[in-house]
Amino acid sequence: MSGRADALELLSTMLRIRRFEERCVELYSAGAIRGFLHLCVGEEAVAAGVLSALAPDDAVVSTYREHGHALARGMPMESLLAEMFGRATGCSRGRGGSMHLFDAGRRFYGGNAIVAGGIPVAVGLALADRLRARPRVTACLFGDGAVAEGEFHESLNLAALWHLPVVFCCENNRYAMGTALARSHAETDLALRAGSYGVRSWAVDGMDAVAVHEATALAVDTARAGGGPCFLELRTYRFRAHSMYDADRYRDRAEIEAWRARDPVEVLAGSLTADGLLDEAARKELEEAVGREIDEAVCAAEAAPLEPVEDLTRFVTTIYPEVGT
Amino acid sequence: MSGRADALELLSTMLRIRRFEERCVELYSAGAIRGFLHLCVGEEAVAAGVLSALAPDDAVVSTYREHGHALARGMPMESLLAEMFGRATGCSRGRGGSMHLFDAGRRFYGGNAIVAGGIPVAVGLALADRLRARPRVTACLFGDGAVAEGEFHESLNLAALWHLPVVFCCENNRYAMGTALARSHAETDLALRAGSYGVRSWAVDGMDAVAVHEATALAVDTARAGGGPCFLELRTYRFRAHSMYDADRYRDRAEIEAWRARDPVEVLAGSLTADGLLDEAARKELEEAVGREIDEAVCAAEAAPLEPVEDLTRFVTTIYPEVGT
Amino acid sequence: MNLTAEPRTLTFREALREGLREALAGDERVFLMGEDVGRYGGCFAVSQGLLEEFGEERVRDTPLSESAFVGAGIGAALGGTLPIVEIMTVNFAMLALDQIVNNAATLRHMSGGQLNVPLVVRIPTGPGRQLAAQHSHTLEGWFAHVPGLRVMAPATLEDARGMLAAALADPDPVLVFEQIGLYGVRGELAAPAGPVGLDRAAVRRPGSDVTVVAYGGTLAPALEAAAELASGGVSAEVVDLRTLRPLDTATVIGSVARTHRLVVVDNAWRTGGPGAEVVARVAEEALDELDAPVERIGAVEVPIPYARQLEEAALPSVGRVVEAARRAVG
Amino acid sequence: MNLTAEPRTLTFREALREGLREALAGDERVFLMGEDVGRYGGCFAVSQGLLEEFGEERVRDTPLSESAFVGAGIGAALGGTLPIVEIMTVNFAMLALDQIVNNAATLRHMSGGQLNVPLVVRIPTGPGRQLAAQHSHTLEGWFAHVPGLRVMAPATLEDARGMLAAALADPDPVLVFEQIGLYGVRGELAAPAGPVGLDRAAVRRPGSDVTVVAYGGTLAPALEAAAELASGGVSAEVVDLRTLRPLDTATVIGSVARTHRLVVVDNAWRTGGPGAEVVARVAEEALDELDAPVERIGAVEVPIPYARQLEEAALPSVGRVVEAARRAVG
Ligand SMILES: Cc1ncc(C[n+]2csc(CCOP(=O)(O)OP(=O)(O)O)c2C)c(N)n1
Ligand SMILES: Cc1ncc(C[n+]2csc(CCOP(=O)(O)OP(=O)(O)O)c2C)c(N)n1
Ligand SMILES: [Mg+2]
Ligand SMILES: [Mg+2]
Repeated sequence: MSGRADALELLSTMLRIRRFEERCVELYSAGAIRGFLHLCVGEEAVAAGVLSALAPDDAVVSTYREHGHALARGMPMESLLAEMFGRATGCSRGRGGSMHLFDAGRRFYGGNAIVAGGIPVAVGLALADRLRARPRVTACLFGDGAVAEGEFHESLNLAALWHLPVVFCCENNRYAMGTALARSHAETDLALRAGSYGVRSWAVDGMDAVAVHEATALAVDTARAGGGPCFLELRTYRFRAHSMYDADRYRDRAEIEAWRARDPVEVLAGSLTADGLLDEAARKELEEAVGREIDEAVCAAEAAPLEPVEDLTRFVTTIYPEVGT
Repeated sequence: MSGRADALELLSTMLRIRRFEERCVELYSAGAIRGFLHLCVGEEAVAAGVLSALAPDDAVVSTYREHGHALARGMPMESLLAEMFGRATGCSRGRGGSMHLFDAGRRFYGGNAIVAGGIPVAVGLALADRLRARPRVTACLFGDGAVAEGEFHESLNLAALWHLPVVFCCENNRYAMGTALARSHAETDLALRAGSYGVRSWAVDGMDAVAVHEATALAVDTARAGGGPCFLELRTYRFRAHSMYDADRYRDRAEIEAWRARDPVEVLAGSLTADGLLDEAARKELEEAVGREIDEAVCAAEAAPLEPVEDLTRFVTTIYPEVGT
Repeated sequence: MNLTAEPRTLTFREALREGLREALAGDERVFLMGEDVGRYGGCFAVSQGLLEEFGEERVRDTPLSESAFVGAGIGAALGGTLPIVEIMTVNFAMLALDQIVNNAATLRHMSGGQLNVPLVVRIPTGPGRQLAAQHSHTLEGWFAHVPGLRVMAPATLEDARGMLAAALADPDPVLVFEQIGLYGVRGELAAPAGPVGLDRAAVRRPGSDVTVVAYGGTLAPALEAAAELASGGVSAEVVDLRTLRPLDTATVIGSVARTHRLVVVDNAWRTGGPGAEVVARVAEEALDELDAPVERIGAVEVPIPYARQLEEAALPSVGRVVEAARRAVG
Repeated sequence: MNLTAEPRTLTFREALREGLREALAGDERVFLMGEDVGRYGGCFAVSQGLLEEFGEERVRDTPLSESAFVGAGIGAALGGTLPIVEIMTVNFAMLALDQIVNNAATLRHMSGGQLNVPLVVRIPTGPGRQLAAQHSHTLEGWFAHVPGLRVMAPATLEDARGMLAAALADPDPVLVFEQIGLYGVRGELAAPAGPVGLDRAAVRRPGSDVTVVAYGGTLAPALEAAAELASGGVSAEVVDLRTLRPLDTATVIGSVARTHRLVVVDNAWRTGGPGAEVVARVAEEALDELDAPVERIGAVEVPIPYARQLEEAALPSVGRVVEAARRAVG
């Protein structure tokens, strides 16, 4: 990852995510998106860097803050928006909403709204690969808050014990809702903590998409080659509140500003510009393409039919409607 | 702990436990004790060493393998036996049995049959002491198997984060039922694992009662003085099967024999003898005293009335029988 | 204490906060702990301002570790304090269920009466906000199954204000299920606002043709349905259970003995939901009073979907209660 | 395959083991995982010998981490294998409840039908062995509350032998509650022993005066009670539910329509136990068929105590079923 194309690709992915999230804010305010909405503005380098390091048949398990992961995995914007609008063309046919994006074809296994709840599932996906002797890797994304949950511990131990090809990707944005890292963890060096399971661990600048990509590629290669699970602590920051409900009273303005100065989109754009690989015109073109993509997706999603109420009880179980409950 | 009296006291405690457990086997075979029975034969140095290092108003949280802890805490043999016989004089009035010995007066908070289930409770007991500004310590005993559970992780983190006076005492007997340590844990150095929470940790020869006592005393002092939680890995072995139901097919005879050669009772007795502090007559006297104590306890427990069936619904809640369910 | 002489207007959230503040101010053994109850002010702003007022020792933010901090609440209760533990929402309560069922509910009994666990667990709950399957659970019925627990579900301002004091006065563990949808509801609170009794269900609206049993989040739709039914000439009596364990069967049966028809409304999936127990008790103890098949309204048997049109179709509604009552009246 | 031509004598445990062996032998995607299922041979010796036969990859001992290995089962099912996960006993199932309810039960729905979780979870259960409060739970009713799950409770050799194949054939998650008390029961198994249908409850003994509904651990006492009742001139029909979700209401109501009297027996605490649902369905759908108040027999509402005399008094018994049936018959 040093060629122009790849770094530009990362920039493009980040920009698509950034603008998408910004549009979601508007759509939420307009009442078109509802429920909980957790945005990843500020964390785009993680999404772009991690997902770009995976092969198409690797698996991804994510959280409720997963728009960026879904987009970086290649899910069409329209399928996300239609989902949040409750349409039949939504990736989860309107049943999941923002927190539960799925794409079986792209092996994107959600979208989990229980903190740490996806981690054991990721271990199981990797176990299946091992049992079926498939050289695939599972990337599992979760937050710093999740590291305090029992399921994190049980899963790290299990994956390490069984030497399973999981790449644990901790998006350490320093807060779990309103609770700062140091108020959640006795040991705030999360890579160190993970390392104590005998798992190879790296702390990575999560505002640097190229660094994230490179670290993830190394971890993925390690896991795929039979080196067992790896852990990446991706140090990042969310520029916005936890969710649309959050008044964000627990963070210093100065702290937010300091991190904003390291905006991953601008950092990469800046370095590409400095290297002569991006100029104003190209940037403008990129922005316009992203804007068009979003506009078209919004239109298409708005035009799609609502998921019909008659289908309410579809997709519960396969067999039991025979008898009914 | 180097005077004759204290070491002899440890020996006496261990012998009381050993002979008590042996009697329990007989009583179980005779059908007088029922349910699950987990014995601690081989692990007496842990019970004697840990409990002797606590002050009377410190608290203890234990497991289903807790006869030794209860006895070392000073609970009368009769109250244990009566409990296992289902008598009104049983420490838990027949409701708990072998796995749920309680003694509120001695701050012995059970007897918990859910692996790791007592660990958060111990953290809470310590929290109460902190909130009430009482210089007390809580000792929490659990097995090596428990370390894999999520509750262990959550509790270690919480205690360390809040700097609470808990002494975590891991009885590492190398097996969780039939599962050997290395098949449970990616990192088998449990003291190291615990240390990763920023908790002071020591690995201790759990077959040496004096060493256990001294390490525990140090940990208790540390915790009491405000040094936060401590973790002791007490390396021991159970000479008998996991429970009375266990056919013990998963361990090498040679391994068992090697550990039996380090019988904690005989190790301490031997060293006392070598130092001229114990002779054959004294040992015999000790054995006889213990035998008498057990005989008397069995007689008293057998003579006690059964807990009456009419009292079945006592001790459920205080208030709600008013309305009834 | 806050025994004002005049009725006041406030929200359900404020009533709960008053109860919390009074508890913290009135007894230094009381403390509050849970995820984001402090700095953040509580996920639903119920505990807003309490950290500033009572300090970090008594208003404790916890890491994300439901099992550990609920278990720590149990231990702290054993240790002579009076913990109020908040589980952010019921959806995460499953992670602490083992502690609640195997420790909180059993310790008094297993210790032969030596111990007791004066713990209060506050659990915000309630579907209907388009949060999808994992965040729309209604599980109070599970807890109401367990001897050793008391399970409360305030639906009025008075109960919101007063139940906490009653819960804290109970030497045994009490779970308080707070309806998230009610937090913003404003109303008048009669003075004085002391503790409230917990033992009895309450007839919130008297009627003679059909009994509608509800609680917590379904009381308001039940009352609305009753109003609608009245305009159609059907007189519905609405019973608010208030406490799910112990269940006040007598009040329910008293009402059914007057109306001879029963509709039970809760937000849980019908199969095995709390409504089943209400129906079962009436079928056991007052079968002869029933002049029509009983009706249960609950959620459709599907993981609650996100999309508004699907979610609405999945959950109980005023319309469904009205229809059921009309069917019952025949 | 093991389709012998002659009926054979074997234990419930052996029948289960045959089912497991056949599943492992018949499909390489199948594997078994749980605490001590391998070296130890299974806590109750059900999986004895399978490690030796199928090797460590397919018979996997797990660390003590119920949430992780059940969740891993879910992931492995998503990943194209057919995991059979054993939770050592139901008492530890609460630690995995979040995974079962929030992942296994919801993924098909939340993904709009893209995913499915072909997971089987075996859960030994049943009180009555003097194991005290924490080890005597009966919780299948909780799982039966949850859409997306199928909940089975074999009570006969045939079902023990055949239910697993049916469960594995189901593309959605299935929980199989195995009665520990039945493991040692020996009986005759008719040949051929293929998979069994799961959709229907079974009338295990026909009768005309009273319907006794039971399943799993209460089928045997129900049948004993029926025999005792017969000698007193009361003809009891015994219905074995077999599957708790989906519940075969039709068979229960069909029986009640013949007998007009209903007794439901399970091992759970009465309040909110599975029996409540059976009663509620009859009260909704067949109230007019009932000629006497329904009777529920469950555990007394107390954490199950250790002492034999207390435990016996706390649990359902043949005598209590007989009395209830006599009351119902009047
Ligand atoms: C088990 C559980 N507990 C609590 C919550 C409520 N909650 C949702 S997100 C969140 C914070 C999670 O923080 P972190 O893991 O750092 O992820 P981030 O939101 O920062 O991306 C909390 C407490 C939840 N969803 N699940
Ligand atoms: C949560 C839970 N899972 C499983 C069990 C069943 N079980 C009882 S003891 C035990 C082994 C525990 O091993 P360890 O913690 O090392 O303690 P030891 O028995 O060796 O003293 C198991 C699996 C249980 N009681 N609780
Ligand atoms: Mg975070
Ligand atoms: Mg052990």
